[in-house]
Amino acid sequence: MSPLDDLKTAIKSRLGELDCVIGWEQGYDQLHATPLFIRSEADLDRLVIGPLAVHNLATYLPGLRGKKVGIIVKGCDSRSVIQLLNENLITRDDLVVFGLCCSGVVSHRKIRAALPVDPGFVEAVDLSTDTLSITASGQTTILHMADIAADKCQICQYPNALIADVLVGSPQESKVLTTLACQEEFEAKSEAEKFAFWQETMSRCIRCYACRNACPMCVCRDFCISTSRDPLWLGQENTPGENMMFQLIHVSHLTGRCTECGECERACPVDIPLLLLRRYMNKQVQDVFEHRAGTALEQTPPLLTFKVEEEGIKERGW
Amino acid sequence: MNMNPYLPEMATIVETIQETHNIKTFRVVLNNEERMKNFTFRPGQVGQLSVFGVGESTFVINSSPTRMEYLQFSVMRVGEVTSKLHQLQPGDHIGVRAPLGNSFPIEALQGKNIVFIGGGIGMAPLRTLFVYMLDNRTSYKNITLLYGARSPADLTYKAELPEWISRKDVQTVLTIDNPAEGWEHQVGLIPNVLLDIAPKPKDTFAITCGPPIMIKFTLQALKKLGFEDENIITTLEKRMKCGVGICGRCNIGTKYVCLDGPVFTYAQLKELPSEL
Amino acid sequence: MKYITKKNLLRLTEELSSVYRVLAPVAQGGTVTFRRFHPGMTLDMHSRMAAVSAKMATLPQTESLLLVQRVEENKKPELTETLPQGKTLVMGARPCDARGKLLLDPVFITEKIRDQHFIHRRENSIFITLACDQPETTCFCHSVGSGPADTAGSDILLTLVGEGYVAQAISDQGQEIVTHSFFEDAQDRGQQAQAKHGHALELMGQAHDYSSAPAKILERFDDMDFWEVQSAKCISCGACTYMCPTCYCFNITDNDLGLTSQRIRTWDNCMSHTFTLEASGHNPRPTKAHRLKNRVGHKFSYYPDLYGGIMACCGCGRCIKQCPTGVDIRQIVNAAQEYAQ
Amino acid sequence: MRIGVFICHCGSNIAGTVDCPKVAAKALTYPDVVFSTDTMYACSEPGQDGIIAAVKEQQLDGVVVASCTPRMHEQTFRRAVERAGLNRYMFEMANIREHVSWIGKIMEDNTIKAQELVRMAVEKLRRNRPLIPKRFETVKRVLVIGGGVAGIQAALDCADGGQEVVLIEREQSIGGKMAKLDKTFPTVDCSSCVLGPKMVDIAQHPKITLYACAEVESVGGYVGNFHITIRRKATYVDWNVCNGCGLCLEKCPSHKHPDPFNENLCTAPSINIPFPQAIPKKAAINPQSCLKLTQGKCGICATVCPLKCIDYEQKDELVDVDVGAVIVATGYDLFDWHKYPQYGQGRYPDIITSMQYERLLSASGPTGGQIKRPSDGKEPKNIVFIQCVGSRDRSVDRPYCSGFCCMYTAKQAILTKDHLPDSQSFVFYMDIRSPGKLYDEFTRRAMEEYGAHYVRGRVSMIYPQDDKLLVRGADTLAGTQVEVQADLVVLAVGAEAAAGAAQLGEKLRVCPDQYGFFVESHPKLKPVETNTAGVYLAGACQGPKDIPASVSQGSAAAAKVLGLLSKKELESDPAVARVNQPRCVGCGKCIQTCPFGAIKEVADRFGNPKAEVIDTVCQGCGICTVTCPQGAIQLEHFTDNQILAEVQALCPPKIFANYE
Amino acid sequence: MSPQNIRELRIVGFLCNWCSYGGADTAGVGRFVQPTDLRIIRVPCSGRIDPLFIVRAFMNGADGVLVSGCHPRDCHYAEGNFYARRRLEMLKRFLPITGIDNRRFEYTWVSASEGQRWQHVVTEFTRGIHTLGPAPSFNPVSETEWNKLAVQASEGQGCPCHG
Repeated sequence: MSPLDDLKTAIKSRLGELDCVIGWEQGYDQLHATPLFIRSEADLDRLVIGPLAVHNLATYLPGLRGKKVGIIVKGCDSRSVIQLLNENLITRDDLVVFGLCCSGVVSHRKIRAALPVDPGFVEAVDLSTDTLSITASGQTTILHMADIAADKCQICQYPNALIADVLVGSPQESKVLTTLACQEEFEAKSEAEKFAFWQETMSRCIRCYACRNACPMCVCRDFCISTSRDPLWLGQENTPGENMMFQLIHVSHLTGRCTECGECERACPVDIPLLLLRRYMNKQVQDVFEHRAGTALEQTPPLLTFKVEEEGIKERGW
Repeated sequence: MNMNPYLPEMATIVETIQETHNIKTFRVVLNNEERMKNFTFRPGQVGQLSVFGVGESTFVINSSPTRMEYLQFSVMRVGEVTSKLHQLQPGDHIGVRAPLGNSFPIEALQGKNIVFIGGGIGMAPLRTLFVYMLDNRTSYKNITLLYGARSPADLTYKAELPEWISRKDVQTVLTIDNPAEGWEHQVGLIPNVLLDIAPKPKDTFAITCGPPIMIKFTLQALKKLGFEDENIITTLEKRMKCGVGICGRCNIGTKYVCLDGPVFTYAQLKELPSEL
Repeated sequence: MKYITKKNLLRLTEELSSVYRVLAPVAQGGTVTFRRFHPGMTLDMHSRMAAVSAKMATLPQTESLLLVQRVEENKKPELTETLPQGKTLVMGARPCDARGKLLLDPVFITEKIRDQHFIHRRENSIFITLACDQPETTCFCHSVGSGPADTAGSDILLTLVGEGYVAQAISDQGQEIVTHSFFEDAQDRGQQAQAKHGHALELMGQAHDYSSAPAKILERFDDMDFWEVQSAKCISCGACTYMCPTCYCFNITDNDLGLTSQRIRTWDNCMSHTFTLEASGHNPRPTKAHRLKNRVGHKFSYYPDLYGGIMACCGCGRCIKQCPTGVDIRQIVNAAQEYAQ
Repeated sequence: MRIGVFICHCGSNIAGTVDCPKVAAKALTYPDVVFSTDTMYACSEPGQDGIIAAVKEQQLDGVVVASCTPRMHEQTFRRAVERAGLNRYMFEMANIREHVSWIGKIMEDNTIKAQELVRMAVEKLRRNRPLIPKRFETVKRVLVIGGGVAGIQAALDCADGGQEVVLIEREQSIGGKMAKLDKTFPTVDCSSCVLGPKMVDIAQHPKITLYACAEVESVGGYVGNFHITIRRKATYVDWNVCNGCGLCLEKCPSHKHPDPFNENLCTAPSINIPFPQAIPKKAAINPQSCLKLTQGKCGICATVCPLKCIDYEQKDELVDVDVGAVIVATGYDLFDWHKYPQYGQGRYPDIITSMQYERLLSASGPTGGQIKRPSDGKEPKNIVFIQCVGSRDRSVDRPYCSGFCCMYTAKQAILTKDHLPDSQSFVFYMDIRSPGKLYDEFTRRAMEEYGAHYVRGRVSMIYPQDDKLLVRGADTLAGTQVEVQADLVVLAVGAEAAAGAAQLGEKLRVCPDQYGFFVESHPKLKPVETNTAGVYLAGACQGPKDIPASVSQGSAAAAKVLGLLSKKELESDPAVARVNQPRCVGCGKCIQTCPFGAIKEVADRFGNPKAEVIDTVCQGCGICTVTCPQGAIQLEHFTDNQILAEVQALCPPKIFANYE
Repeated sequence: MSPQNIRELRIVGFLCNWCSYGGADTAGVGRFVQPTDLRIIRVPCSGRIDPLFIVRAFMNGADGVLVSGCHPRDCHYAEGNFYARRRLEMLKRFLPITGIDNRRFEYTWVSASEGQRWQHVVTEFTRGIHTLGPAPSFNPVSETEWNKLAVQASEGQGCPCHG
């Protein structure tokens, strides 16, 4: 039996006790998946998994608090689930986790860059183990999974769900721990270059808050301080400065909590590389506190605790 | 109106009255004397008051078009704008965008019996029509005012109540929810007192405004008394921004409260989708 | 019919940018958006439909409504109306952008209310539109009364033929522009353009009939179960509304800068909880199901009810394509239309 | 809103380098400011009256005073605006003295800075709202920590004032340093005769509970309602039964442990009562030296005890008490002179400290009041006193004056002459500091009547010569080198912060200063208060003090406590955190970070978890406000919007007429 | 707001009430002359200082931000500065990726008695900020700069991962 069949069997056996199980189905074209809320066995037929099932479904969990739900998670998504549990934002007893052993998902941006025409014109998609063949505007292009895998997958440390009531598929190996070339390249730029980069990048931000709402850790959602008047942190005017301020609020609130699932960047309709900020902050958290969010139950986010003597912090003398 | 609909007129607060612990009444005049002299509105219309740097909020003009020395607004302190408004004093400047919205059908009401049923701050929109009718008393038949609040301290327009009560040409009934020392009027919830008064539905319009729960039971009481849906009139409140039917907040289906309201008959409300 | 080469179109755009505030599709960081064009920039008319529509030409994301300055001597606040200035030209809009613009007219310009800011922009903007060669999987403009070569709302319609464009002047202002020496006679390229238009429409296939949508959606109004299922995967962000050429809901906020304060109008997002949140804490649209109902209802029921059956949608498909979770408004309307008890 | 601004000249303190009228004129252009003036002394009575008058005449609903630091006069002005009928939180201060006029030299810059600070205060005030304190009851009981003379005095005064007192003492007996002294200056009366009756009063007072051998384990709660846990250390003797007969002391075979009460000049039995007048007079076993406890054999004391109160199995015991106020009187330690190489670092037994010398002088001391030098028990003839050992010396990080060494050295010189009429005292000193009642007369008597030879200068070297010590130093008055052949050298060691003060300070949230002494709330106006409400200081824990000063401060602290507890209810500071419940998502992050346990989880009417602040427990630090990502918990008077308004006043955003 | 003195840069200080604000007072009482650029915002505790206040100051054009609290272990509220240390350290480390020079931000500990230390800190920090000069504004301040930005953007000297 394929992992998908295993998964369907597992879900079928638990569906009765659950309000719904969150998975994926094919979206508006063959290239795109979309979240699927499985409420009946008929819905279950539409379930898909695989490299096109990009969404981190943990995003939905805080909103479903109080209901008993099932969720299908990839390795990276499972970190979000753990982090939400650690922060007391969801209840373990109300949750059934169907874990996947994931071999990576695609980056739609990379696909777009790799195709000769816009993927909006897609006509057919053929998926094999390590290639994706896409026909668009009559031209067929064969893409290698390694070239179009999401950045996070290229350095994935947790391909297998870290928390699962049911784990399907055969466990995958972690990638060698490394940093992304583009991240390094960006960090190596001068301060002035980075400043200019964010200025111009934030000038195309439309503050739609897709990054925020797609983020599984952004649980304030309806009461985000970016749209409130009390407290009034952010003006509604769409200037690069206020847009950047919003991103800095986002990063600040995610310090030590970000599981680097990349949903913010994926959700951004104008392709702002938000993960440059997130990854950098996560690296600092890792360096100072040796903390990686959502990798173990019972972790305390580093900003919610302290040590009298901080080994990781060097006091600057005056 | 061929002018910028978002441009408030500058106005000056001439008097404030602390009605209850969280309701304050403001009397304002437009700074432009000419405009003030020519200003007209119909009972039930609303105005947007601006505290610059804070924002705008919508309030019914609760003075009567028959008395145009000032425009009167009563403000309950609930949010940012109303809190700032409460800090203002006579002499302070605010912006006014008025009149906005529809109004009570004063022509259709002529020659009818009128029952006003107001609860708490819901007295504000009734006051404008009530005073208007007092000033045009001969055009209307019997007028009854039933006004209730949680306690005597929660009654607004206390300065005017004695006059209203003493007038022979209107029946004024006051009620509070629970007995209080020195209270000489009715005690009981508004819908119950309404059933006691039992106004006759024939040729009578009921005009009601108040908190949602009171409205709900008042409507039931009116139905019990035999009032037609078309003869029950109420006013709605919604969050508004533009006040001119564009910004997309206050609509219930196709109806924009700021434009098509705030005055609706119960019959009209029943037609609307239930999104209050 | 006129013809202009790609190279000349860029030169024309550069020239126009000294007279107009030109908005043009520009590639940046892997995406294409409409941005203010300055000489030295390159146009990206074709690689893909701009992620954000050209709505900002007539309804910018942020605009100043008024400034209030306190005069030092008497502290009286003095109002300054900040009406827009100058003219705008949109280069490389798509027919859906141009049509979207038209759909705002009956809202902002009525007998009673005339939105001066909108009117100024509306009267001082020119749309040079590019006809679409081929529909994307998310396009459905032909189902809402438009099409890949719709001229409605455009001043000039460009059609890519060879290494240039056939330019069809629609309005007088368009006519004036095509008299520029960069334009040559189209000759038989005119027919080629026509053929392309027909082909593009053909590729779109059967149009969907939305005529029953207004009534059917209203029927579902109180069926919250329906809307909860439809909105389950929505994450309540504003991508769809901000991308949409026809979404016009806005917010008005004051910025307190001490002696000066500014009242600004910004795009707002009806999918956000705070949109209808009242000061008392009451919210008439408390859940995303309520809000999605209003959004879909507005486009496919309330608006057509108010304005003669026209859907408040231009079928550009941006909301589908850019939705982080792939919410498909076509599916939702279909579901309401096909709803069986 | 109508704001009035008052710019204080503070005489020339501010006006000297700030153009106050200009600042006042500028303030009139700020939003909501309707009245602005400059004033000579805002804090003076006419100054305050001017503020009150302006509030009334101008119908102000907020006041900004630009003057000195709010740490000085915020309370003063808050009371003034309260008298004018405003809420005390509708007031802001701009610090244009300490932060402007006193640190900047250029008038123009200072004036601009003052204007901006006023602007900032105005913007903050515009977002203030009236806050009403909540009332709560107090526990009518006082904890006094430390049973030295200051603690004894404080305890007795509190008890006499009608409050219950719990007095805890780390050592086996109360009495502190004073109990070890022979005589006191300047009256030369017997120390234990003065102190003894007070100690007895402690033991007998019906309102005082004494725990000796006890320390503070933990502190919870807040002013009026502290929860204290006391650790009573095991004494291995049941003190409820022991009557202090002393039989066990006599029979104890283990006598080798140095006697700390006698400054280690002699040894003490392993079961001991430190001195005859000890309160409580109970025996206790030293677990370090007791043979039974260290080696498991012996047990003689248990056999001989007629009351059978020895209990080798005794454990530390924790006692919980609730108190309304705490007086800290933990005293001081003596400087460890071994840090100085020139005094031999312990190689020469005849170099002793002044406290050891006290014990030699004392009739109840190891020598029965005979001055005998430690090396050979001979009576010394030439005695050298060296002052400022560990005082006024940067090289050992003790730049302060310990205050009492000059006086006790004079006293010891006088007593020496009394004990040994043939002796000669030499005193090496830096300056004589004797600014107390009858103090200077006393030092003069030592020199003039008792013939003590005072040498102004420091000792550079001491080395042995035969059975004597050669003391070499400078006489800076004569400008010569001096050498004295001494039989005994007495070092007048200074005072330093008591060991363990830092740990206690952490528990009580009382800050130590750079030398480890506890910091008072204000050096002049609040000398016994601390920055933690309900915690007071008495005696040398706040800084070196002699006996009269310690006793005064003990009484002063007691008076403060009596004043505090005389009120039936206390008001809680309303500047505490407040939860905006609809915004709260119930994640509990604030609960996790609150250092005071002041936030609890409650359910709203839909059963959703929400945070709620316990007003009286909240101390107003604001950690929670920063923790809460949705800004649902705001520290009143320091809300995000208030601080952001200040930031914005300093860094005004640019206005765009056009955003396209 | 008054036109900004050319000789001065905009430096914002966040000081806890109990230690550092007192230290600054002590420096004043001691007449320890300091540069006048710094404007101090008083907060109850360094634990009240949201790193976002500092970010906000920078986004609004501050040239430097200095935070000071009680020395570790000396917090009036027992733990506030321990939390502050973590938060502020993360901000300090994070700033470089945003292109804001993190030498413009410092946090330190000054007690109420350390007037001289405060003078030293202020003097050194101010000197440092003057060396760095005025901070660039995130929002373009003129039409020309907006234009430059747009052209720059279209040239796509963008992110390495996205071309």
